[in-house]
This record gives sequence, C-alpha cells and structure tokens, in this order.
Amino acid sequence: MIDKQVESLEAAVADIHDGATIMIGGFGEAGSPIELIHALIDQGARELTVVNNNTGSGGVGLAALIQNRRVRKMICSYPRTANSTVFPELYRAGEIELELVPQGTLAERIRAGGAGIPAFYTATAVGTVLEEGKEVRRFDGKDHVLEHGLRADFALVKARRADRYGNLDYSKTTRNFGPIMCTAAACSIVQAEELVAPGDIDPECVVTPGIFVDRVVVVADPAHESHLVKEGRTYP
Amino acid sequence: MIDKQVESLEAAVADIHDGATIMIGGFGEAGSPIELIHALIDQGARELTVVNNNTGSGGVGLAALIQNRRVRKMICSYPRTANSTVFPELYRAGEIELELVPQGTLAERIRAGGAGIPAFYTATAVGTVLEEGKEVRRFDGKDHVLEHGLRADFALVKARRADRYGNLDYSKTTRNFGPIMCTAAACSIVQAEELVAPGDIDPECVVTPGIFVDRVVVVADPAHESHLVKEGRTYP
Amino acid sequence: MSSQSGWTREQMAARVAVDIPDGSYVNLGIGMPELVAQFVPKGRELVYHVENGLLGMGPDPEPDAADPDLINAGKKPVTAIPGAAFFHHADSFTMIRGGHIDVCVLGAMQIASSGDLANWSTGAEGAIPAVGGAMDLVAGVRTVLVLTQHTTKTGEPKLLERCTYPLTGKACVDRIYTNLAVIDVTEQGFVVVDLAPGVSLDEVRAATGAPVGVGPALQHV
Amino acid sequence: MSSQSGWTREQMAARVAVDIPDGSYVNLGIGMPELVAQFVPKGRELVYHVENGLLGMGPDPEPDAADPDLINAGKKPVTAIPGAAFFHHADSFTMIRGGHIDVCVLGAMQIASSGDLANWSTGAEGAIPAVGGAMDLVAGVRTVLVLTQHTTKTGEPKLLERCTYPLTGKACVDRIYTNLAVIDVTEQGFVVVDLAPGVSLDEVRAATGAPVGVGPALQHV
Repeated sequence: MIDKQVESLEAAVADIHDGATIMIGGFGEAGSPIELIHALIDQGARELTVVNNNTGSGGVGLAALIQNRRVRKMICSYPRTANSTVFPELYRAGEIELELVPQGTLAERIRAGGAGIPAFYTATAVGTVLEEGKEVRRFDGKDHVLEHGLRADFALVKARRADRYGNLDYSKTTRNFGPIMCTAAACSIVQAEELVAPGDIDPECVVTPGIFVDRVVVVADPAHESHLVKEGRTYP
Repeated sequence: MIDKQVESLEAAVADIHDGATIMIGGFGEAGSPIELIHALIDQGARELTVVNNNTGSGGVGLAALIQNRRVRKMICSYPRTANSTVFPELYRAGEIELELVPQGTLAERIRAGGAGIPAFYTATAVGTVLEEGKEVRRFDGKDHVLEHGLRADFALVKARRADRYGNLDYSKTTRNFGPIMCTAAACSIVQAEELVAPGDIDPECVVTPGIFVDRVVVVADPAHESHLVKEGRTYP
Repeated sequence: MSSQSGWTREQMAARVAVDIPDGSYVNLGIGMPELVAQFVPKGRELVYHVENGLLGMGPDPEPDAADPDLINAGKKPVTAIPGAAFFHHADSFTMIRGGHIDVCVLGAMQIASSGDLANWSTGAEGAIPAVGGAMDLVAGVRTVLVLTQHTTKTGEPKLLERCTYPLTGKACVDRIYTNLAVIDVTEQGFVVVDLAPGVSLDEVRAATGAPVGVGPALQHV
Repeated sequence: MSSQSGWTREQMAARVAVDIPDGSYVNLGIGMPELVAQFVPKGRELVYHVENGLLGMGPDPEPDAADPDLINAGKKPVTAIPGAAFFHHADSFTMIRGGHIDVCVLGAMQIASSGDLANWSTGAEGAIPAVGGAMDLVAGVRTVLVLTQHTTKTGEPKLLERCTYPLTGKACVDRIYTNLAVIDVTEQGFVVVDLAPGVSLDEVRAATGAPVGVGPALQHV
C-alpha cells in the first residue's frame, strides 16, 4: 500500500545532503514550513542552495537557517523584508551568494523545471541589469530573454491537508510556491496540518496531485513566523 | 457590477469573425461545448482555424462544424477517432489543412500562449518528422525543439459551474483543455451548466479564475456527443 | 518648491481611481498605490489581483481578524471577497505575464520621458538588491500607471530625460500621477494632461528633469 | 511461425505487470497495454495516470454506470479511485514531460535495436496522421515498456535494425514484451531476458529483423 507519511520531522529530512539545492515554499511567512526548516537546522546539512521568494525574518525559520550558516547561496526575488537582518549582514560581508530573479520568472523557472521544459523566453527583465549575460531574442517584434528551468534535490513545503497518496490542498495564500516546488524537486517533503483518508480531499479540489509528493509529516498546529518574531524567538 | 453572463448562445458567439482562430475545449466528447459549436454553425463564420485535440465524431459538434465547411485548418494531436469520417474525407481531398502537434506540446503551447511565453524548448518530437523545420538545441546533453506559444481570438469552453465573475469549475475529465484555452484566447466564451452566486465555488477550488473568462452562457443540460452520435443526429 | 504641493496622497490616489475603468482587473503596488482601492467611484467594480496568489482582494481586515495565511504582496493581512480565487505563483504570473491584468499602479524612484521606469534599486554600493514582481508587472500588465510624489524628499526631480538608477523596465510607463500633475508618457515625451489645483505648468516644468509638453485639454493654460 | 505462438495476450500483460514495482505511477497505452492493470500481483499498489486529466484511474465501470464525463485516453468510460485527482492538460503533461511518471506501457508497430519506436503512423499515402500523446510519453516517462505481438499479422518482424515507419521517438524503449519473449534494449542491441514456455531462442531470432543477444539469466539456453 502506498503510504507517504513519515513518522517525524527528523525522519523527513534525514537524508538531505551537504551541498543540496532545496526549494522552500512560502511567500514571507505565508506557507513557510518552519517546522521542517528547524528540523533541517537540527539535521545539520551545510553549503545549501536555497530557493525561496525571500530570505526569512527575525531569527526563526529560513532566517535561522541562514543565521546558522547553512546556506551558501540564495535564489530569490526579494531578499529584504521588514524584520530581515540576517541575510543583509551576511550578504554585505560577502559570506552568502545571491541570484536575484524576478518573482514571475522565478515561479516560471520552477514550473518549467517541474514540467520538463529546459528553457523558455520571457519579456520580463528585458533592458535591465537582470538581462545581462542572457540570450535576447525577438518574438512578435519584441525582445525576450532566455530563462532556464530550475530543479532542486529537495522541496520543503507546507500544506493544509494530505492523504496517504500525497494529495495536498493548501490554506489561502499559503499556496504560493508550494505546488510548483513539489513538481520541481527530486524529493518533495511536505508538512501538513492533517492527514485525511483518500477521497476526503475532493478530487476536483486536489491542488497538488500525490505524484509530486514523496513524504508527508503531520504538524498539526504549525507556528506562524510573525508570532515567533514578535516573541523575539530564535532557533535553535 | 461585473456580470459576464450573456443571455443566449447566439449572443455569446455573435462577433466571431471569418478567419478567426478558435480554441475549442474537449478531449473527444468530454468537455466538448456542443451547444456553443452549434451556435457557431448557425452564426456562419467561415475560414476558421480550430484548435482542438481531435476533430469530432459523427455529424454533430466539431465534426458538424467541419462538415459545414467552416474550418480552413485544424491544429490538433489526433484527428482520427472511431466515429470520425468528416475530417479524414476532407483532408484526403486536400480541402482542409492540418497542423499535427503532439498532445503535450499542444497543451504546453496553449499554456505558454496564455502565460505570455512566446516560445519554449521540449524534448518531445526530437528525431521525428514533427521536428522538421524547427530549431533544435541541446540542453543538459539532450536535444530539444523550439515550440511557440499558441493564442486564439476566441475560446469555446464547457464548464460545470460559473459565477458572475466568470470563475469556473469543471466535471471530472471534461476539464482537459478548458482552463488553458481560457487563458490563451482574447475572448473566452464559456457554457456552464449552472450560474451560481460568487463564493458558491470555494475560492480554494476555483479552477479557472474569472480573469480568464469573458462570457458565460448557461446550458443547463448539455448534450453528450456520444448520445447524439448513437442517435445518428446531424447538425444543423 | 516642496514635493508636498498640490494634491495630497489621498487626492492623488483618488485621481488615479477615476481613470480605472469599471470591471478592470487591477494590481496595486505596495505603499501609496494601495490607497487607490479606497477611492473607486461609486458604481464601479474593480477586481484586485495580489501576486502571491489571490484574485478578489477585499477591504482591510479588522485588526483582530488578521489571518497570517491571507496576506498581500506587502506581506500585510488582507481579506478575500466572495467570488475570490486562490492559485499558485505560476498561475498568478500567468495573469501578469500573459497580459490579463488591465492596470497596475506602481511607485517610482525615477521615470524617463521614454517611459523607462526605475523603482527597485538605487544601485548604491552595499544595497541589497530586491526586485520582487516589479519587472514582471511592467513587462506584462496592459496599462502601467505610476503614482509618486513629483520630486524626491530632497527636492530632486523623479521625472527625467534618462533614469540613472537600474531600470525596472524600458518604455513601460503609460501615465504618471504626481502631487502636481497627471502626465502621459507619449512618443513626444512627457505631456501634462491634468494639473493639481493651484499648480502652474511652470511649477511642473521646474520640478521636472525633462521637457514637459501640454495635452489638448490644457492648451488654454 | 505464427504471431500467436507463446504467451497469450493476457499472459503477456501479466508478464509486464510482474516487472512494475509497487507504488509506481503508470500510464497504460490504448489497447493491449490496458490489460496490464488486471494482472498486478497481490500486495502491490500502482497509480494509473490518464493523460486527459486523471491520476488514480480505477477499474472499468459497470456498463450502466459509464459516465461520459469520465473517460480515458482511448475515450472509453473509466472510474476514479478514492484519492484520485483531476487536472487540466498542461498539468497532466507536466507529469509526463517532467519525468514524474515511472512507467508507461505502449503498443508498437516497429522497434529498432537502438530503442527507436514507431507506433503512430505507417507513413502511407492518404493515411491520416494522428500522434496523440505518444511522442510526449516516450520523451518524458522514465521507463518505456513496449507490449506487442512479436510480428505483424502477416508475419513480418516488428523488431528491426531500423524502423521504416515514421518514428515516435529515438532510443526511447527500455524493454519489449512480446508473445515470444521479453527483450531488453541495450547498448548492444536486443537482448532476450525471458522466453515464453516452449519458445526457443532460435524461434525468437527467426522472428526478429535484427541480431538478438542473450541475457545472463538465459546463458544456459
């Protein structure tokens, strides 16, 4: 019987290797899989390349992963936020790399990676510094840049409900990068608030079909980053 | 107040012009907007380019549109089916053009058209006759062909429920090309079985957000192609 | 002259709102552009797109009803109207890149008379570059409106012959709403189409770093 | 020799089923490949992908329960298991093109010893070309299995040095299941890894239009 549930956060991230590329879901705090990220900090993998729209805030979650010096490189669109000091300091000190990608191009590169599209053209960033070094080509009388699909070794994603097949749904704007990251990672690891029976998620409303999910761990009452930041919490 | 409902099938298709490119949803009979197609036959537009996975069956729906000599060219992956004689006869007689596209490439070209991606690379069809005339380029040590986004003037799509914003859901495998065609057409015309109040379709379960839909016409009890074919029906 | 002359922030937002047609799909940038939603003329219905996955943003939530799972691009809690839809990021930017959003309203650091926009980076040494969805919006949205003070806090013009900051996009701005005037970007460069009460064309020209023409409606000025 | 020697259609399908690991995501082509689902060994669970938008196809419906809204790629009514998901065509081919489907089982007109497959067109004058999803499947699915009679109805070999019909894909077939044998496509060409009861290696060679090697398990034959 197919059953993608794993018993613990620890087991879920146990085989993440040094140097891995990891896509981490979330847009700001919405959809950020904080418990999986903290388990990854405990696990100890280093020299990671992390794909996330942002760089975390305060001293928890993604910001804590960076602060604990596990991240060699960030691929993101907006590495600056209100309560974000960790990334800026390391970046200014030259101790972390940044690949800046426009948000829609980042999403499309991830989607392409998951869909077996090695490269595509987009008008986004034409004529800007983010076009530099990229092939530019004219379609329909308009310049476009060539962008490449993005894949990862692992994805860490937060969902609302999951079943044993790995079918997922999400809560409101926490959906953001989760579904496309699940498609683009060799191993997609999901924390869900609830494990339900197959069929409990209406097949018309499954957002991530189970084929894109490898492991599910239940985190019934996930923390909210903004609450932890407000409390001044850090990790570990 | 935004209200995309139009009062009749006739009004829904009134402005389709000769020479238009029309994406028609459906995979075989599942999702085929037969009533909209019949309204288009009544309307009279000619020299159409039609994008559909197939070419219809029997003498109703898409097959009837072709039989009534309204279609100059088909773009599809599989123009042959059990009860399909209309297209083969015209094709052999050289009276209709065919652009044959692998099914997944067809879907991705439509999706790209709707997503503002003018072109992308795929490994599908490399080394086959459908690669001919296309740019081939190596990524990750593997050949890929350049394929172009596909857009249309109109889309005719069958949905299950719609609201006044044009939000849609679908029934089972009738979903197929509908959602992507709605994104790729300048004007998307939808026949839905039911018009519901905004919010009746759970915002987590909206399959086609209303931004991709221009007109909704209610066809409460749509015909099934296979039933009409079994009855030997033709149109008009 | 002060950058605070002419219209207030609220009046500027209201002036933008007047120009957005009924039924439009609209993306409002972070900051002053968010104000526009408060000034939509009665009888018009706009649908707000939030690039992190919501179509149909509603009014601000009551403070005790804020839901950390329901936020906007500025990471602030929002609400969803009945008839809203949630979707993932690739679908969200399909709406943007595919030309489905009718109007976006963005802030600006600099705008060139060619319509070039700079609104994401000063390019300063040590600055953390952060672009978000700005480059996608200006490349994909049909009509790009800019809402900004006419000059910087230190009185430097933001409307220029050429941007000196890194660009967000080339030739992408359609119309600019400042505290002093409403200005179209045309093939002939900046053209004033409306002036704030009490503001003269000369004042606009003095606060602008490029030639400023006059639209038909203001030929009498 | 007759193309009906050796295994029956059902035995061929069962032989394929034995080789598909527990938990696999599987796409079954139209025709004989559909039989494979009936022979999955007890204790294994496979998830069937239907390229027109269903993951989790179930057993055939009762005739009076056929739903024209729920069909497979062959346009025949199917069912969905609890835990199924419906999705649109671009998402469906994301599964295929993106390498997420573990195994597909396809029919064939011709297979070359290089692994080239021809299964969509004879290229004959007047034939209506129709490719469907075959080219996408062979380009994207991780393991491509072919299930076919060893020879055509008129006794011509289907396994050849080179395909003469238009290709579906190059070097894409991993293993071939015929009524006579199970044959791997290797860098050294065709290699028999299993023989149907009562079928000799010489019979296989006689029915094959290319050299046929022998795998380790059959070295004693």
